[in-house]
Amino acid sequence: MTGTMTEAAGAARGPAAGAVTREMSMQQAINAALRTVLEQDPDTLVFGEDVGALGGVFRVTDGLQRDFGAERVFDTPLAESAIVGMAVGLAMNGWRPIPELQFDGFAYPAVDQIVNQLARMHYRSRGAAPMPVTLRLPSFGGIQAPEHHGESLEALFAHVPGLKVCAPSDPQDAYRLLVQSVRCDDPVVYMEPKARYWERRPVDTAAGAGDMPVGRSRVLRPGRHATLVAWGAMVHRCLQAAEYAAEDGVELEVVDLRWLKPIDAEGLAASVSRTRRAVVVHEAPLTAGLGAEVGSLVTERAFGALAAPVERVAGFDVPYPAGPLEPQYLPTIDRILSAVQRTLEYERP
Amino acid sequence: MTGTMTEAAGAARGPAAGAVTREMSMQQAINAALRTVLEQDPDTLVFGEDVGALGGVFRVTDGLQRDFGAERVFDTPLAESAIVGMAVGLAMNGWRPIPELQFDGFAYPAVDQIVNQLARMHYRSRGAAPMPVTLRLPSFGGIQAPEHHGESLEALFAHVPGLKVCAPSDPQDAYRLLVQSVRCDDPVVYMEPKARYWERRPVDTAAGAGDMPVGRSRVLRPGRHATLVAWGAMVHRCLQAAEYAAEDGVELEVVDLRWLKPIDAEGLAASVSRTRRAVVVHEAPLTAGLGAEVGSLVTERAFGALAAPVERVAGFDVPYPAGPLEPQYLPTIDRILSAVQRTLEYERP
Amino acid sequence: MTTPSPTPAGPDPHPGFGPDLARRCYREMLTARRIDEEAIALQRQGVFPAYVSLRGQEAAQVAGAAALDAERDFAFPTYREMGVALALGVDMVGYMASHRALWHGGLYDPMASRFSSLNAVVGGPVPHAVGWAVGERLRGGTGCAMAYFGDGASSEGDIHEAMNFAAVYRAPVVFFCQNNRWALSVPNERQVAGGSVAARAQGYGMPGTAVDGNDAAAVHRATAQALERARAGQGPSLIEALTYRVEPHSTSDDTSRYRDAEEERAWRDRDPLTLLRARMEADGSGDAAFFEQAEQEARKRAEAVRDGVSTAPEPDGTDLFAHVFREPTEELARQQRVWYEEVRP
Amino acid sequence: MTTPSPTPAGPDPHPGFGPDLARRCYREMLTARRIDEEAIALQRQGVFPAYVSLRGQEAAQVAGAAALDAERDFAFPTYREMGVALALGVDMVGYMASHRALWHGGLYDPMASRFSSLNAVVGGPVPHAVGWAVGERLRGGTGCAMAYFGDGASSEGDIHEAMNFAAVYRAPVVFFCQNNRWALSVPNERQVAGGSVAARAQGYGMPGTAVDGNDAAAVHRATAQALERARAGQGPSLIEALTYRVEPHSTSDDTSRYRDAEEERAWRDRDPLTLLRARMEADGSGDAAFFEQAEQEARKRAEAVRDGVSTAPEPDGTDLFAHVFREPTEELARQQRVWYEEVRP
Ligand SMILES: Cc1ncc(C[n+]2csc(CCOP(=O)(O)OP(=O)(O)O)c2C)c(N)n1
Ligand SMILES: Cc1ncc(C[n+]2csc(CCOP(=O)(O)OP(=O)(O)O)c2C)c(N)n1
Ligand SMILES: [Mg+2]
Ligand SMILES: [Mg+2]
Repeated sequence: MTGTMTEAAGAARGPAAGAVTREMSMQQAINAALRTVLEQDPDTLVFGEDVGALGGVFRVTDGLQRDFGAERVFDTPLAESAIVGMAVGLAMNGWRPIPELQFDGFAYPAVDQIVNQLARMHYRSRGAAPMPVTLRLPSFGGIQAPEHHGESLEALFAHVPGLKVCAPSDPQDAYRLLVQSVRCDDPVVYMEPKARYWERRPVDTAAGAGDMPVGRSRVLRPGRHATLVAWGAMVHRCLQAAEYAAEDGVELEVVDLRWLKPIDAEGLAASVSRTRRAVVVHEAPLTAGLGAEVGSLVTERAFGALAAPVERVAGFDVPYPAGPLEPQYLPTIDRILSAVQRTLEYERP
Repeated sequence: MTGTMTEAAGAARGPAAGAVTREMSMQQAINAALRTVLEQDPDTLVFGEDVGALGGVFRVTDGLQRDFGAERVFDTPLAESAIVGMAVGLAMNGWRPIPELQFDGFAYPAVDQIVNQLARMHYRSRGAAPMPVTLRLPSFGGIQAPEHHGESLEALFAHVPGLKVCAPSDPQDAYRLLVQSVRCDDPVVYMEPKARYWERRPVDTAAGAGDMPVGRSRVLRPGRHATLVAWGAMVHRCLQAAEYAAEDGVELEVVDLRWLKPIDAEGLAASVSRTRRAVVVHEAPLTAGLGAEVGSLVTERAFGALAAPVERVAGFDVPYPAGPLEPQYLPTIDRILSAVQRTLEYERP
Repeated sequence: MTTPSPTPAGPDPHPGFGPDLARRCYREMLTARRIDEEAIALQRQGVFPAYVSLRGQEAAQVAGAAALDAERDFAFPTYREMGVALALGVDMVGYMASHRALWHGGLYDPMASRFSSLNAVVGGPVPHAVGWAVGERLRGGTGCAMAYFGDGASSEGDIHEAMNFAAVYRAPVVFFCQNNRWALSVPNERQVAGGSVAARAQGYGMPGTAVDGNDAAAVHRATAQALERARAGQGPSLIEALTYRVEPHSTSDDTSRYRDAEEERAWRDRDPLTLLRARMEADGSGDAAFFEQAEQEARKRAEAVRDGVSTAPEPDGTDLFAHVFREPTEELARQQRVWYEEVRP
Repeated sequence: MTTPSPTPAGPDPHPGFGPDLARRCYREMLTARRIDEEAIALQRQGVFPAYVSLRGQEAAQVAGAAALDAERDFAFPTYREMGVALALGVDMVGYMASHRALWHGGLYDPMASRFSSLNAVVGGPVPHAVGWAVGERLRGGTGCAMAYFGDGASSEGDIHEAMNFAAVYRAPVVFFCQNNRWALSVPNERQVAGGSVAARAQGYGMPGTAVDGNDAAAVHRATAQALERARAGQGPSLIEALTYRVEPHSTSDDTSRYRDAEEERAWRDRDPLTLLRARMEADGSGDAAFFEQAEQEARKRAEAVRDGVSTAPEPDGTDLFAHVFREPTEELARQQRVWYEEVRP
């Protein structure tokens, strides 16, 4: 297999045969993906807090109960552990559950069921009990929300054997990754960047999930001076940073990681082997964040090529703050550019 | 401040003035430390499942209820979330709680109270509500126990802002770190390496907690060819590996990290600046494990000195297995030595 | 759809709720109402990013909390207990600061106020109340903990664990459920199996009472009894105050998607302030002058809170780092330097 | 200390428990007893690292599970339901393999056996039963889920959440609590507030029954009724089988630290096998020849299980990697290569 990335910026490709391209927000794209799988696979079920009549607090499940019935799309009582536990039992009875936990910070009460049960039932049963569960989790910050509504749990999930984890950064990929996650026979945590729910982009709903295998990253912008690696909402910020850098003649390659487990180590190494420098950017606190894993993978595979240590630009090691401090907590374009500068100026002591 | 480590192997130091040195197992040393804090601080409380009359499943709390009364040392019903939640409330009423969760894998049901409450209450209250809670967690594997009794949650905890995390590797340090954790005004997760509970070593119970600040690592064996970094039970395994390597003339430095948050980045960098090579060893699964953080810290601070990428030897990305497979899952001496060899033979491509 | 039950008639069933208490409750309920209205306005003006209204729950909150002893008791709120905060004398600008998103937990001092920081994890603070109460008994104190939660929260595992712990330890806790019939878009019928939160109490061997949560006197009496019991060492109890969330869940919510406007109207007609005022007019504990004065005071206070919270300074970026630990770490100091050099506005 | 209540006298209160069923239950209870004894012996010999005995709970397990329909129902066990496994026809060597630590979940096929993999998280599998049951109703099936848990587990939040979900959805689940009076070292008095797990059911609007868990007929009847109800679409119910853990929690436990030997002896005298045998001798459903034959069969079966599990091959290291994912990843394949090159024995 080759670890190189197969897709340049999605927008740059022409529409595929049979393409149905519409302009939509990520929240609509996720809704469309749920419609696709509810239509195509009678075993799929959508449930969670307020996903029914309300259509979810972000309207991601808008109209699904109306269109697919209250048996396929239903509200649960307010208890996250039971939501995931129920998904495990449903999977054992042949269903393909797509539970939602309302917000990142409310996944914590479900961690036992996620780690000790969902992620392990297939292993524990020696393959007898598949767990094709897609756990949707509105994630990350940037919307000035109350406490527990702006957190990034990817490092926790990526560390759990038996889980797969992904996070889209734009509507097209949100559609594709969700269809792919639901079709995957393993449990997938699908992390939705809330801050990107609303921006509209063209989405080809005929785009197959199969054209990019699980675990593949994307180069959204090619460049030769350094590689920026990000996922979720930070991808957009990295693209902005790359714009600024370009004004100064610095060509940054931007990699959208997409799959946070498995991570596209070969793809990252290939990019960094060309650019010789890398900056990984995430919202979660720095220490023991997924940036450490990305940095380690890159360093292990491209040490000889690296001209400087991989830089990490991350949230600070503080609880996710309220409104006015949020922009000072999240990685800023300035911080990204400072890191780029440090890596460009690095001289081996 | 200097980041250098202040202590060579504890056993090599002479007894301090007023020393009360006895041979004891780590489980006895922890019991002794609990006695010390129960005696010296009337606000301390010890509670958890079966810690009272039974004295804990590992007898770590043996005799404490008898000697300090059922008000200071008491059993709880079987509910981990409430155990931690109760600790938060007790701290808000001026107590210094020392709850135990019976096993690593049963910390998951308490993760919400640990992350969303215990770790944040001080922050949320802008410092009004201190959380001097020491959460004791029998941890790590190596004892051929049932499922959920052999896991390593340090990466999860180290990622949580507001928590401190430590893990001793021998009886003396178990005593010292526990007294230090209890006296710390911040919440500390104290991870006990079950596999090391029984080996007896001399312990000086007059050793102050103050002689090594929170966050300091220890060089247990000096060496010049490469640095091995580990914590908990893997420290012992690294010391064994270093013995073998020494037979081949390879001098490995062994660093016991001790504090998993904050991590002694300066201390690590100082060691690696001398040895130019590092291997980090842990039991937890590789991906997004704390080894990634250790590797990143070392690489960021000592990139110029590094002759090879930091090697990681970790558990595989699989659920912690049952008995006969446990020795094949945990990092073996062979794997550690292979990694050492790789780092010694590394040539920049 | 649920409709309110009729106001009880006949002789006054709440003899303990005297004129002074009625007046105090009315004043504070009205103040809570006016602050609530100001808050909704502030959200519309963009000063608050969002707001959760307590409208309709003023009796459940104020009259219940009026039974607390602010010297020795301690309340553990969710995100909707503004009326409790008011009754306990919490600095209301500091409280409202949370809704302006100045600081998640609010800017008041929870320890001095004996009112824990606002808590957004549904069910999360309830075990804290139990721990606090266990600690209170251990030190021989006579305080009680009051644990607030909603009908939706009653589904969370933490509520069960906390009630079981409290009853096992006979801890002085009052579990105070405001059943406002809705948990965001989910009604009691699909949330609370069996239909009654109060009925859960029996399973733990503790008393459980459902009261008309819009009847200030009934709420006060039930709470006072539960506190008395707890203080006497007889252990915890559970009160279910039956009320209604007449506003949307929060200012971001749209109730037309899931509930009947008729139901809302019916409950608006059972406004706890109207009910209390009618009662006070009937028994003479409030005359026109009192109500007029209460209105003026409430408005004045609400405007002061509005002005205070609107003009409160934004927290400084150093606050990001200041409260993480009591014993700071070098790594956090290093990160603060990064913030200072690369982020500070 | 708790003492057993006396055996009920008077006319047979369980007419549905006929001779065939009694004989089947007796045979399986005895077989479970003999396998249990072999297992304790295997632990003493060092073949099992540890073992959790079901001794004293054979009636609760076998007679309850005998009411299940192995074609359409599904059981969700903890780590102590060996008698249930036996009654459902699970491959007992595969079951016991878990105690030899060959594979945590056992080596039997949980889907084919309709008996989920052994689960060591107290309370953890109970929500699975609810999900399974909700799924069964959604597809129009008539199967029921049986959720096993202990008195200690009743304190966990998951139990509450699961019961509430089941009752809200009217899911066909039977919550089957074996209250063996002890959760490791903690007795009911300090575990189950209110003293009755069955009493919790009412709070969810579902039936809750406490039965003498050492009386096979009583257990069977209660379970059959609950299943009938669930199958008829009337929703979940809760059974509390009052029994006793006569052995230590596990072979690593030491009961002398926390309970009275007298209590253990009293309960040993209420042995469910002795009780059932007496009943069968009285009503003529078992004669000396039957009991003799049952004993021989049980021994033979137990020895076969013992031999099978003792000689079962250890799992291969490749099993470490084989079952993590259905759709394997390159990274795991890479790690397997590391294992192959550096670890493989
Ligand atoms: C653990 C958790 N899960 C989900 C949420 C999201 N959420 C916030 S309020 C709410 C409904 C709460 O209903 P209820 O307990 O009845 O309180 P009310 O809002 O009616 O006062 C939900 C689902 C949350 N805050 N915490
Ligand atoms: C979530 C969780 N916490 C703690 C434990 C450790 N533990 C194993 S069994 C047990 C006691 C269980 O008691 P009970 O539910 O009454 O079942 P029994 O052992 O009596 O059958 C404990 C505390 C566990 N397995 N799971
Ligand atoms: Mg509500
Ligand atoms: Mg028990």
